Amino acid sequence: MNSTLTDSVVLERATDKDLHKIKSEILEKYPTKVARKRAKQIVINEPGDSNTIPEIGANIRTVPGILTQRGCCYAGCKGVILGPTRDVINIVHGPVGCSFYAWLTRRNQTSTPSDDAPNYMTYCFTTDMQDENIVFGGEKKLKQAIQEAFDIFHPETISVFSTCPVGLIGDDIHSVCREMKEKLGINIFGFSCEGYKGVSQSAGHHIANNGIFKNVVGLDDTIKGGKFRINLLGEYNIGGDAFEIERILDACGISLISTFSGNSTIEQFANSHTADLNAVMCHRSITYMAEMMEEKYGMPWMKINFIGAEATAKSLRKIAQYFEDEELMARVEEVIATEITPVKEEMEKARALCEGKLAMLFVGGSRAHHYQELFAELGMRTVSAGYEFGHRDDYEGRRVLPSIKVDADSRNIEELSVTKDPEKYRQRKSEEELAKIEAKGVEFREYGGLIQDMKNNTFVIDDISQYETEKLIEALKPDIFCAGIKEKYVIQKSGVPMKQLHSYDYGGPYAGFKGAVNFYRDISRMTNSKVWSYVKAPWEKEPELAATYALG
Amino acid sequence: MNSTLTDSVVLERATDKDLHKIKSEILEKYPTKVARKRAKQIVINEPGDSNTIPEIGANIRTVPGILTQRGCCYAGCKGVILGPTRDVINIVHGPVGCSFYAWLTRRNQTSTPSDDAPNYMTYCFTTDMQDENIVFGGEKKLKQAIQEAFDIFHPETISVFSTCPVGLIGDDIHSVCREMKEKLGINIFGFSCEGYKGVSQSAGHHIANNGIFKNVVGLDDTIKGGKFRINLLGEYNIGGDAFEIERILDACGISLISTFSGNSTIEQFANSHTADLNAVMCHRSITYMAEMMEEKYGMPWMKINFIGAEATAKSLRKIAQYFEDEELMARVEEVIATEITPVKEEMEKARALCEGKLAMLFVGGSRAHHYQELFAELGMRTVSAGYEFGHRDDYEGRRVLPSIKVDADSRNIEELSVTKDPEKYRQRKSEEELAKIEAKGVEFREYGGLIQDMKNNTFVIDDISQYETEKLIEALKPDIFCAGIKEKYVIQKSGVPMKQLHSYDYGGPYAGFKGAVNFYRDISRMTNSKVWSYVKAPWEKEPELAATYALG
Amino acid sequence: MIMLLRHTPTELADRKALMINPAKTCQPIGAMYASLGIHGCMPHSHGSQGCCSYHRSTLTRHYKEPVVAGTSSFTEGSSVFGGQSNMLQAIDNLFTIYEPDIVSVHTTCLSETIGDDLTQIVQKAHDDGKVPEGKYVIYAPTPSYVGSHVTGFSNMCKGIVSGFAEKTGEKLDQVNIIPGFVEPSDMEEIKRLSSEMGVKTVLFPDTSGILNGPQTGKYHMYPKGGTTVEEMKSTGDSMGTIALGSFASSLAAKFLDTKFKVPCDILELPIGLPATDRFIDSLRKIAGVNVPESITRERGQLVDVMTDMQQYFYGKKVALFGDPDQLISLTEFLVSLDMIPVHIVTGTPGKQFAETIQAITKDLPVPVNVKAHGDMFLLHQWIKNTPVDLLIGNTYGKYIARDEDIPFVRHGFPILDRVGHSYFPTVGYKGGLRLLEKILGALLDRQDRDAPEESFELVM
Amino acid sequence: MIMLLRHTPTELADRKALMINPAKTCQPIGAMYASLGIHGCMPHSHGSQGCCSYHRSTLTRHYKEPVVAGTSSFTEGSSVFGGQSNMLQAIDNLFTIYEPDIVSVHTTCLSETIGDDLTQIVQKAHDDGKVPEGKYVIYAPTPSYVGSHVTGFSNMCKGIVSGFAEKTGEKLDQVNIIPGFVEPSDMEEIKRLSSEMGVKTVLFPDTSGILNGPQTGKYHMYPKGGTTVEEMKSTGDSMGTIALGSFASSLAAKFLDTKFKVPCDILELPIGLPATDRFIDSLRKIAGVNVPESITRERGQLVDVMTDMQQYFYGKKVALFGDPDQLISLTEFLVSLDMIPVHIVTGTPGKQFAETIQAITKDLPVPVNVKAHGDMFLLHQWIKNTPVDLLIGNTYGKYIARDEDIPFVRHGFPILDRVGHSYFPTVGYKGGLRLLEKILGALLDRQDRDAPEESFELVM
Repeated sequence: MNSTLTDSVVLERATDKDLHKIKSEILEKYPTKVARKRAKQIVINEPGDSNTIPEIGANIRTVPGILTQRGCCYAGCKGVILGPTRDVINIVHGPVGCSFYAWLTRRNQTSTPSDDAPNYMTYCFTTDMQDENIVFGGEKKLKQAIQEAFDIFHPETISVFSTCPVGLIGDDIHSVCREMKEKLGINIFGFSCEGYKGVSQSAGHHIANNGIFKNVVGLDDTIKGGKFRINLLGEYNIGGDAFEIERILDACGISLISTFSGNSTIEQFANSHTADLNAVMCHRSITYMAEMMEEKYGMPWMKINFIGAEATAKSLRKIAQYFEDEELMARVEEVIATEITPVKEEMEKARALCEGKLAMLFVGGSRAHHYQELFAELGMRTVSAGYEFGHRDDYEGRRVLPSIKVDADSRNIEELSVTKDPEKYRQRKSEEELAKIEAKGVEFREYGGLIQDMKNNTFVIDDISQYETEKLIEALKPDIFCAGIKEKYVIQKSGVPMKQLHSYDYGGPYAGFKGAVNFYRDISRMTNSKVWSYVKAPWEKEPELAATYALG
Repeated sequence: MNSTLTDSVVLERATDKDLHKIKSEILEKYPTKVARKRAKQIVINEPGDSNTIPEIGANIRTVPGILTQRGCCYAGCKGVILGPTRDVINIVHGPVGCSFYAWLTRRNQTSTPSDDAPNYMTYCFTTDMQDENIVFGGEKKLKQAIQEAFDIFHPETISVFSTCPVGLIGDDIHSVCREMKEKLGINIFGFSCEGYKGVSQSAGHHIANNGIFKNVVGLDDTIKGGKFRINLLGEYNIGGDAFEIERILDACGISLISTFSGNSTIEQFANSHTADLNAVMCHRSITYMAEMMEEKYGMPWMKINFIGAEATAKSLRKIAQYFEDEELMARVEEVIATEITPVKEEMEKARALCEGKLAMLFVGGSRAHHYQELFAELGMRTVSAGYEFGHRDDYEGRRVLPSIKVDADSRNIEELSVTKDPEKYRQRKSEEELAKIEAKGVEFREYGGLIQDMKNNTFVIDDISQYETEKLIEALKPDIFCAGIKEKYVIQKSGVPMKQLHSYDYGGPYAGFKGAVNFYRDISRMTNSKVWSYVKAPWEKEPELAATYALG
Repeated sequence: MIMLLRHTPTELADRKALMINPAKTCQPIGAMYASLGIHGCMPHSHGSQGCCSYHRSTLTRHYKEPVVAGTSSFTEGSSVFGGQSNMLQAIDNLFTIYEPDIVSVHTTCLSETIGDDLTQIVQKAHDDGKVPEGKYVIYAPTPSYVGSHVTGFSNMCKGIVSGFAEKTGEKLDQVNIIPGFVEPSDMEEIKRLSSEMGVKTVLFPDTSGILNGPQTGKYHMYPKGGTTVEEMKSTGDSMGTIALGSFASSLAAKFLDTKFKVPCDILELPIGLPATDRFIDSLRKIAGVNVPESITRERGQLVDVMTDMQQYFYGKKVALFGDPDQLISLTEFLVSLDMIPVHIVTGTPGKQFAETIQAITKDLPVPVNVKAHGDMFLLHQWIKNTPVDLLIGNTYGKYIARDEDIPFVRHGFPILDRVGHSYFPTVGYKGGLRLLEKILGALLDRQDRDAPEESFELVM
Repeated sequence: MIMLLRHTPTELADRKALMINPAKTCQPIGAMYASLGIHGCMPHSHGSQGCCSYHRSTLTRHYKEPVVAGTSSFTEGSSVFGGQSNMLQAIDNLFTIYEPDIVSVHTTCLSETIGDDLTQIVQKAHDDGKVPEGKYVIYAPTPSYVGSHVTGFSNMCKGIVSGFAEKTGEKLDQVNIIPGFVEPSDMEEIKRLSSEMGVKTVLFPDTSGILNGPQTGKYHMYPKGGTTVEEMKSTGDSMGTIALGSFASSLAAKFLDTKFKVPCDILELPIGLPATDRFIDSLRKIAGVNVPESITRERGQLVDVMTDMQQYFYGKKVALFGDPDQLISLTEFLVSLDMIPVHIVTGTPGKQFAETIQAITKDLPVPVNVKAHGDMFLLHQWIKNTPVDLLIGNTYGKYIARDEDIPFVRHGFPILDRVGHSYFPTVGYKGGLRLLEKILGALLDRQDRDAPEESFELVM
């Protein structure tokens, strides 16, 4: 990602604090082995030549008891990837909790065309395994549950998710799914996404991608949409982000064949291989899909980013360049021109209130990177950032991929071996054509890392712990901190406004042009609110007593 | 009124308590002069021949400091009579309070045909007199207020009410009204209903009747409605009573030309002299109007009562008999037959829960009488009753009128001298015709008193005081007490359910057939509710301590 | 939907004489309310019966509790010849029949216009032996054509101290608190806060326990509760007075200052964070005590909700009407929440009201409409011209709220259609939390109601 | 309006395997909540990271407060070889980095399925010197496939007493109270009531001050509040235990009875009048004290509103879902208000639930649907078949309330979209008043909304 920020001020330091000192103070408290491990995951972007990208420890096991913010494989699979798709009944096979906690808690929005159209996202389905199911196995119950779901709802698709104990007791959900698929004549498939797999949600993304690719993508060859047909990958429609992006694409005359996965349907996934480009937002969670689709169906993918007004404009241009169509390019420029003016106005207003303030972002697998765009647009400095479930390529850039050693935790996640589909493969652009477009500055199969886009003398920290968060706040005193719900009130109790970048604190959208405006307003509200001035009581500010008299 | 109750069980005693003893105990506490006065207002219906109707002190001054529930002349005029009429702007000339307290607090309902139709009942208009208006006079301000009301609302009618200080400082509201009427070309008139006039609200009713009769009735000679055309007098549409009566009359094919005054309009009042019969509900407040209309326009009046299912049926029959029309009589019988069955069913259900319980009613100028019908239908015994602002005829029957001496307080209220209208008088029925109808048991220009309809050994008390209320409850322990909002919680704190018969506790309607059902249900709910069983705490019921141990 | 206030035009017109939909009522009801806050006291309305009846009805509807009071039952005769004989008779009857410790008389526009002299009549009652030994008659002039119900409350507060306060010469370790025209629950909360601070107080009047009393199956005309005669007498010996709300409470406080040299601190009603801070800080300073941890914690809870929920408050436009002391503190609270109170009306006259509100709102990004001696008709017109996200006021506001489809939080006097106000305070930090809960509830209920399928939120 | 739960059919169908829209969640979150009620305690989830993350998130969304807890971060390896090494490492890290006084471990379905033996692992942690001097590790087995979050809370309560309680032989003048799975505000109110009764109590767990803490500008991982080690140790010497809510609290109470001969009284949660009466009466009898006037007065206030507002409650049909202890008391309260709870669902299994509800509702005029181990899908279907006037339950109820257009009162766990529950109790008489205010508000708001012009009421 080439941000507006890095373009202009690569060498500027984000803070004058001695980060080395802070880092050693932080590590001091840890037991030796922990300190050694964490040292690799806490990276200081050094002043000097920005081409030296430091290596970071990432996508490795969390230290037990360190107070991580990470979730599990199931959360990544069911919560993130399958959650936002409305026309599938997702049955969570396991005890009740896993299904309950993922029930409407990720803020994916979905908009059905009518009251007849299926939307199961408001429902929570589980086999609610009881002890006898653990002892005697749960396959029978799962089968029965699928039958009941079918009888009541008559869905076109049912998917099943394994939770921790299911893997241990050996229920074969895949054979149950196959059997029921046969019996009921609808698409039924499962995900072995037990919570203990991998080291974070990230494992679940991979498993989800594999499952959708194997069981859904390619089922419907109908050609839909207009001349410029793309999929949007890794956009989960938090707070309506996808709606805003859809609005913009629509204005540009670009047809969205499918979104993986936000305001999405299984129907779209099935048809997605007919698109001509995969535009990837959250590369962390979904590049698997882009790669497999390119391999099997022949469509290229490129990294885009709709977070930030400039980034949005740039992404639109990239898409237009891919299609090499003058009319489209003109249309895109027109849209940008129309949209950008009011955005800039709001940006200036907010910037006047925000400039120079400090931000920290510790969240997700791409958000901590993307949102720096918006802060930069506000003139705010990101002094620390990191991912909850990022990999080294998310920090260091995709170019680092070959040098990453695959460890045991990752090796356990199935890698599909994908080959050209004999019938459906269609090469959209030859390598020569792609090279020609790349020569104009558009990259394919590529994304930059967070580290290279950050200023010097900043912290980049992977899988940050509660303790490190506290120390960092103490040391760097940010004006705003971005993370998730678990961190929200911990941060705010320290007197620092905290912005959730998973749920947007139930605001948003923040993507696209209108989203940028929302973000500017929210951040300037949060960093300039009166309420923080009331934290100290008058008697704490001025504790002396001018006692008129003392009572007995 | 010939109630179902009196028909059957005239001589039954309502209670076995020695009411004479109770009465003297009550009077004991009073200063001698007060005791003497109150003794006349507390009457015991003696066992024995019910034809001896005892005389009662009524419509006489309240003893200062005795804690009366009575209101004032203004309340009777503005609150009761003019309040429920929606198409007039009622400007209260005086300090803010009088207008404020009468703002939507009487529960008259009104239903406009459309959003274009005028409804000023939700508004409160006052000249909000300030001290300078008291010192220098308020006529100018009143004039200006009328002008402003006209400019903003363009009403067809404006009326003005004098409050206490206005009378004292000598503002001539009537000349102001005349002047503005001339100037603005709409109907504008005033009421000199200062609060200190008369001894209760009753004075205000009289003043209101006079004003409406003089300034409105007879202004519109258009003949509207069908063959059987009546006015309903003294029905204020509390809780929708009038709607239910309208529904029943409509079912019978009887046209309601106007109601004085509930769901009413000035327009209807103006046209009311064209009806052929005045049916009087609350004789206390409105018989003035019936008499004047008979005198001037030639239409007879009869007392009717729509409180109670039997009373409703009887009243419909009386109206039908007046019109001497077979078809109407048949229609009325048909309606009664259809309506009465479900009512009887509900009555039986409620009666099973209520029979034998004791009621007390101290309210209004006719309600304490009317509602005994409903209690009788439930098999409940009314052990005490009385009015807040009744006159002797309301207790003893209209026949007593000639023997009532007019005292100073009543003499101050103008008596209009009414004569036949040379053009508009039309004798609806000759005296012979009326006599013929009367021979069938229908009385005209007549109503019975409360005393004759009550059982023996009951209390009839006029203008009951707070103290007497408390003593009565203590002595007779009623199962339900009916009065107004001021008494509501005083009674309930004694553990006795209290039913408001002004506001119906925001329930109702209670009139007509459906109203009777509502009443049965409400009373059986109130007298059988679980909540009263919780008044005493367990430790009050069983205060012994089985102390496991005592704490230091 | 049919409009309930369909005749209210958007166009503003200057009115000089006609008040429409008042945001105030008259003095005597305030005096009656204050009198009910004295233990063993029978309020008495010196005027015609209607006044007393109306005041009792309105207070009863607001508190859902017994409200008894005497009336002089003026007739046309008394209005001509003066009300002395009625009042003497009333005093006699009240003491004989109802045996109060105190009869507390207030006047009405009627007796004031006649010119009845209460001092003289009360003296005559004493002279004639109508006031039993050890019993009291206190009084206050409350002409309905001056001020509002708040003024009446204020005048009766002065009536209380001028009727009872004494100076023995020995200073007592106690602080007088005049709570203002607030709910019984508020008075109780002010006592709780003071006691938590370790400060001995005399709070008067005190309607807690009287107008939010228990159901016991037995009616008590004079329930437990109310300021006692001894307490009221002792106010002249107190170390100081805190008057909460200058409209309702400063008169009595200044009387104690002038007559007995009891110094007073006149504060805003402790509604919302900033005003409660000042109240606590004033108590701390006057009494020379430290603020206990427990109160600092309550405060912190309020600040916590303010910071956590800021996004829902921020920038929301509010219209409010009611009594001046309440509105001043409420407005300040709303501003502290980053809300924008745009239309503010009190019916009570007094030019310092607008000045105070203007000072509080001076940094807001939009012009603020404010009026003392205004009415709800004007407020409604303002709202039609500049719509709001929230309306705060007494029950009469529901008509505007319905017509204009505005979320509505009931606050002030009278509240005739809901319960809660007499049991749960809005003063103090806990009261602030209650207000925030109610405001948030109103705003979020609306968001839920209007949310399309795709943005109906589970978490907020 | 587009339906949010459009696929829910009216026709009931028997389900044996599929739970749809659960009215419960799993044990560990209840255990984590209970652990947070111990002063200086770090909860620890022995399982994979997701459990801990989900529990922290849900608790945080409900309380809008920091909720921290450790996790053993199981990987595929730990799942094969057992979680001992992860847990030992976690204990070491937690004590070293976060310095709690106590680490409170609960299991998950994962570690339970593997068969990890907490007793043995904790012993090993002690043996290996991972538990610093004067620090504690307590634990409870909380397999997610048994019971519900309530069971988890119950198991951790037992974990607390089995981890701490001692018997010195010297009886203490104090009563143990186990408050059940209720709000911090409820726990505070139970303490206030006990203290008002003059009874010294040890309440455990006690999340007040922890999950409704102040904003002070400084984050405290271990805030003031929570039951202390000394208090928990002393529970074995108490004179008795009152367990509030048999589902959540009886296990620990019976443990104290069996092991230390501390007799226990197992009561319903003191929600509503009858249940609060029994709680107060039990306290009175166990402690041999008189009920003070102040509490009788609070009680009387509640009865007063019940009698005054009876007409609005009477005969109203209610559907409710939530936790069994809450539902039992709520149902009894509704019945005492002459309301008709017609559909009652808890997700927590236990056959005594339906029996208890049936006993409470046996005199109602209509048949009552009740189910333990049921779900909200069933509740919704019942409502479609027999509509109700009011829905009471946690935030998830808003989807049903919106689709079926039913007034909705939020109560129970979790409440994710409103504030107030953690600050204002629903237990005790004051809690009853709060519930009445909320229920009435919901019913009357609806009446106001639906009233045609002619019957829009000013006074209610």
